[in-house]
Amino acid sequence: MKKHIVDLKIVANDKLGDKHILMKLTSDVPLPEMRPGQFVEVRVDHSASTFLRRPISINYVDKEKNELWLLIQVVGEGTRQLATMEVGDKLNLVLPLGNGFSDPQPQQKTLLLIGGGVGVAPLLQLGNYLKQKGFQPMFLLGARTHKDLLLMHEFEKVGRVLVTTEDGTAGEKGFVTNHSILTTEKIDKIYSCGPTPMMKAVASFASKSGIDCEVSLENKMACGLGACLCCVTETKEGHKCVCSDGPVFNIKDLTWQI
Amino acid sequence: MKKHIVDLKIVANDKLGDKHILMKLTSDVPLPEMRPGQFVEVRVDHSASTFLRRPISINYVDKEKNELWLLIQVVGEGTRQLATMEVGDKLNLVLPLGNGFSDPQPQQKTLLLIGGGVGVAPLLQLGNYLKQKGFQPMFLLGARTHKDLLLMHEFEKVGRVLVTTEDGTAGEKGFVTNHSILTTEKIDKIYSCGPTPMMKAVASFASKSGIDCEVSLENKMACGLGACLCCVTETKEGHKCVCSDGPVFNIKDLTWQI
Amino acid sequence: MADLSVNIGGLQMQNPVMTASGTFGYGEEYADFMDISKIGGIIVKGTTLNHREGNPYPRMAETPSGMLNCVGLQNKGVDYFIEHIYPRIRGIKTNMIVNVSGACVDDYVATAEKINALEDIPAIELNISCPNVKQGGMAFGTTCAGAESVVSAVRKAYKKVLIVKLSPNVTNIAEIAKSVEAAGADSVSLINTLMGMAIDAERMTPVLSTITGGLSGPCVKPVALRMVWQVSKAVKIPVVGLGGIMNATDAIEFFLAGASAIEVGTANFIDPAVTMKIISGINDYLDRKGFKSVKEIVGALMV
Amino acid sequence: MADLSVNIGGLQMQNPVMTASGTFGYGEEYADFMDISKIGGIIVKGTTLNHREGNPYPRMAETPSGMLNCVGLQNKGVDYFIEHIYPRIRGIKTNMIVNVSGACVDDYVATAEKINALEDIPAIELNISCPNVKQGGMAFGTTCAGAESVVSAVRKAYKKVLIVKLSPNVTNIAEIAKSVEAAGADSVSLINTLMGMAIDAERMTPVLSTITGGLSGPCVKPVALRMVWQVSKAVKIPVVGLGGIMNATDAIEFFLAGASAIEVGTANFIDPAVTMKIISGINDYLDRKGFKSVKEIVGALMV
Repeated sequence: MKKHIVDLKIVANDKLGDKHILMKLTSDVPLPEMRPGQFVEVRVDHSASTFLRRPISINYVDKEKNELWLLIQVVGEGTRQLATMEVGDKLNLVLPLGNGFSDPQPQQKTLLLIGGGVGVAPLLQLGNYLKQKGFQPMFLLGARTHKDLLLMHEFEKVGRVLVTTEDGTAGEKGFVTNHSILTTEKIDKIYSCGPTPMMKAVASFASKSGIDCEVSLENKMACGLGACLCCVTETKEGHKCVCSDGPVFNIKDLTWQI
Repeated sequence: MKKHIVDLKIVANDKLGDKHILMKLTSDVPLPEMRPGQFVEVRVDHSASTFLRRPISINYVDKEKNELWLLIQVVGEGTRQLATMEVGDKLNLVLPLGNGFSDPQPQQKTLLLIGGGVGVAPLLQLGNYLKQKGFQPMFLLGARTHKDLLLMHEFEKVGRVLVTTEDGTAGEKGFVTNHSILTTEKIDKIYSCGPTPMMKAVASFASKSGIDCEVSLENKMACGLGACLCCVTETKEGHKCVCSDGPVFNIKDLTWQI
Repeated sequence: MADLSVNIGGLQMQNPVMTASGTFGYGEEYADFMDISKIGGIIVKGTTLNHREGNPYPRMAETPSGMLNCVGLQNKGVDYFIEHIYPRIRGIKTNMIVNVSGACVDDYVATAEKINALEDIPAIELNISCPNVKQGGMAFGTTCAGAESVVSAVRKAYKKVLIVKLSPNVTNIAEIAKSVEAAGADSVSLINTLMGMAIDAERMTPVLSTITGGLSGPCVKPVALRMVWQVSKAVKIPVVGLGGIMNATDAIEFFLAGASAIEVGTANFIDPAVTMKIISGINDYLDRKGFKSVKEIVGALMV
Repeated sequence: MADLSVNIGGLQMQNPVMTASGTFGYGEEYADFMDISKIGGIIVKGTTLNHREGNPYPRMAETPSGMLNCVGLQNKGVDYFIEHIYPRIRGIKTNMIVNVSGACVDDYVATAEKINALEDIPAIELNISCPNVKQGGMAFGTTCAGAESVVSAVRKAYKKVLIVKLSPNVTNIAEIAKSVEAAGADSVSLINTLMGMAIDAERMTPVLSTITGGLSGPCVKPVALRMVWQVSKAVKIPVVGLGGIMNATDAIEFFLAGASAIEVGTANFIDPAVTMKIISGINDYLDRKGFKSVKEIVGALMV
């Protein structure tokens, strides 16, 4: 998919709770094709301590409104600066980057999209994509507490949403891997994005149950294009770039001890 | 005079033409005492390429409104960033810095304040100060063209204002040192601030005419406190710091070839 | 339109802007953003005799106005390059230059010999300054004797344009440059990365898997300019300058300091098309100042 | 409230935060902003045997995340210091340390001898690394023999705490540090400034009157951390770390790398009261992490 350097206009930049923002961007020309699971590299201006671009996964692409949504966790000065940007401001992005999630096989009917924290971001775009392809994606979203659940209303528009919270304030109490769905239903494919410990637990369950499973990794990146080789992860074929060979990997290609 | 580190609130940040801004700042507590000719060191936030503070001369202090005025020429990224600041934003300053202009001797009746470009800034504060002291300060302001004359209405409130423009679009045509006032009136003391070539021409006239003359210098500074010795100028007593021994020097102490 | 062409020790270039090894992949990664054949030269990533997996993750740390890396010359080896990569990139209509690294003199020589046989590779950049490999690398670049030994050996085996990339982690880079010149190099490029370190105070650990790494970006530009200035006065061969060049003004500073050409590295990460802007910006500067050729401003600093 | 006290080769300090020579004047310049006696140590500006006018203006250039300077040890000489400045500052209730520089060994020795007689000056920092003077300065700091010669000579003449400030412009700073330790230094401080250069592309001239100058600020922190890490493993005497420390987190990184104390330099220009924030920030970190003393995190980097 052809990569572009674009200046997009901010049409919304809303705080979700105190740790996240949902930024919606548009352009006068149609946005380029983007696959679910791909990401963008954002240039952060006016931040003295932010030198490199920030990789942000694509949360949703609204074709009708020609909007790109970015769900961003505010962690450092770079993302804090992004949180201060206003409607009408321009944001410079390189996109689309990475491989994205792969389509399910025709026989893979029951698809479970497991997300945790800000890792739920790419699953919204993926869910919409799968739905358009005629699948019925199911979401399993985990959080520490109900307040930390992000964009629930958006996920509910797309498919069935299951929830776990560590404190039991929403859905089933515990981690995503404790959810009853994993034992009550036969799952054909799992797509997962979230904290590494969560994804490893999911991967462990999937491999033990013989379920096809893709995970979206997040490593510190420089170029985002597979040129600098900074963001590598261990695979059975050696070091691979998370930015260009990933961010999505099938767990059978990784060397995780699970 | 005690120095302070203060966060001041912007109450106005107006563009004057396309190259200058007039920023008005205030505080919940009374502003510290500041002498005319002193300056402040401004911390520029959200500018990736601005590392050091920027020295800005004190344009005016409005005691009633508890306002500090800064007349700033927009030259680099630092001052460009200052130009984008909005009413209500906070600006961090170290102030007051430097020695300031000295009071005239009682017998010095005719005082001429000669400014050029953004160098007119400290002369407004000086003129007001002298007026309060019972003197009748006269301003001689030079610019390339009438559009470049700054804060004329403010100067006119304080005293008689003479003008020269290089293109003759306002006042007498030519440089400040060509103005007829210098030959028609007996001047007792000259205070000057502006481009170095202008100040040297003024100093040359003053020394030839035996007129007491103070100039306000502008060198690149780091600390602004006389600690780093970066901003020195040649004096008859060797290198002196423009930030702490100046910025105001009597021309008899300088080693200018005039 | 000024004349931007330069000649680096026999290597003719349409313009003096190259991309630094390890920051531009094999060029293809950036082909979506511009016509990469418009770049004066593309120095592809560090190539060694044998396959190298490089260092473990994390390999990168962001620092004030720069970054540290410890990739450690990950590459599939020169034979793989010749068989699989060279055929893909040989058609790119500009100077495709291979950066060559090794753990010992024989490795350098063997690798250079193999690349000497590739007709569409007009030059190599000999990396005697990689701070991220245990053996070799920087070891050769930090003593005159070490530099001389590897460069003269490679010189015998390699018949085309030989550019030697110098380490800034030395007391006297001009002396090293002179040894390299005496050993037969056609040009020197500098600076490679400054050896640095980043620490995570919260986790009380180094950020990089190898503890130390190589510093690049605008933060090193003042050191790079100083070294280009020192080296260009010490040697007669052309100097290729790099170190924190982000825009045309930075590039011009390196020409004035004595560089005959420049390399753009870390800047490619922030703006993938920055080389095009730098090339046009250099032309604008020359036109505005009334220079007919970029050669006129090489070492033209008025002191 | 953690124990912030440290002992640097016999110099007892209430906390490990000092101000770097040439960035804090004689302390008085900053007295309006804080109680400067709360600083662990104040290293006053470089003092030489005779009066020095220093270098011409311009002496400073802003660079990405840092600055270059070429002040060139402007000072009125040690006798003037003893007669006019010492009486003013001797009463400041913290460690007042004099930074000593010279053009030859005899100058260093003569200056150190005079300061040895000042009862309220408990230590000197021997500057063998100034990049901005023609003779001496860095020349002594870039070879083991040069460093050894000046330090052993001064050691004979100076009986109190002798801290030696090292140059980063060397191939192997650990070797220099070992020579300095062998010559009898009580501590080493590092890094002094990196030699750099800035150019005005429009005017086609160097920005600094001396063409090259010393680079400081956050841009050099990765290099400084790396060198503190290397030196602290090579010597037994305590290491004082400096180089781009802007806040408490930076300071803690230096402790973890092996520094027993730190110096704050360029940061004083951006926030004149930054030392107070750094001291309290170090305490907050230690309390939060459950350390009783700052000594517990010196060299505590987990690798």
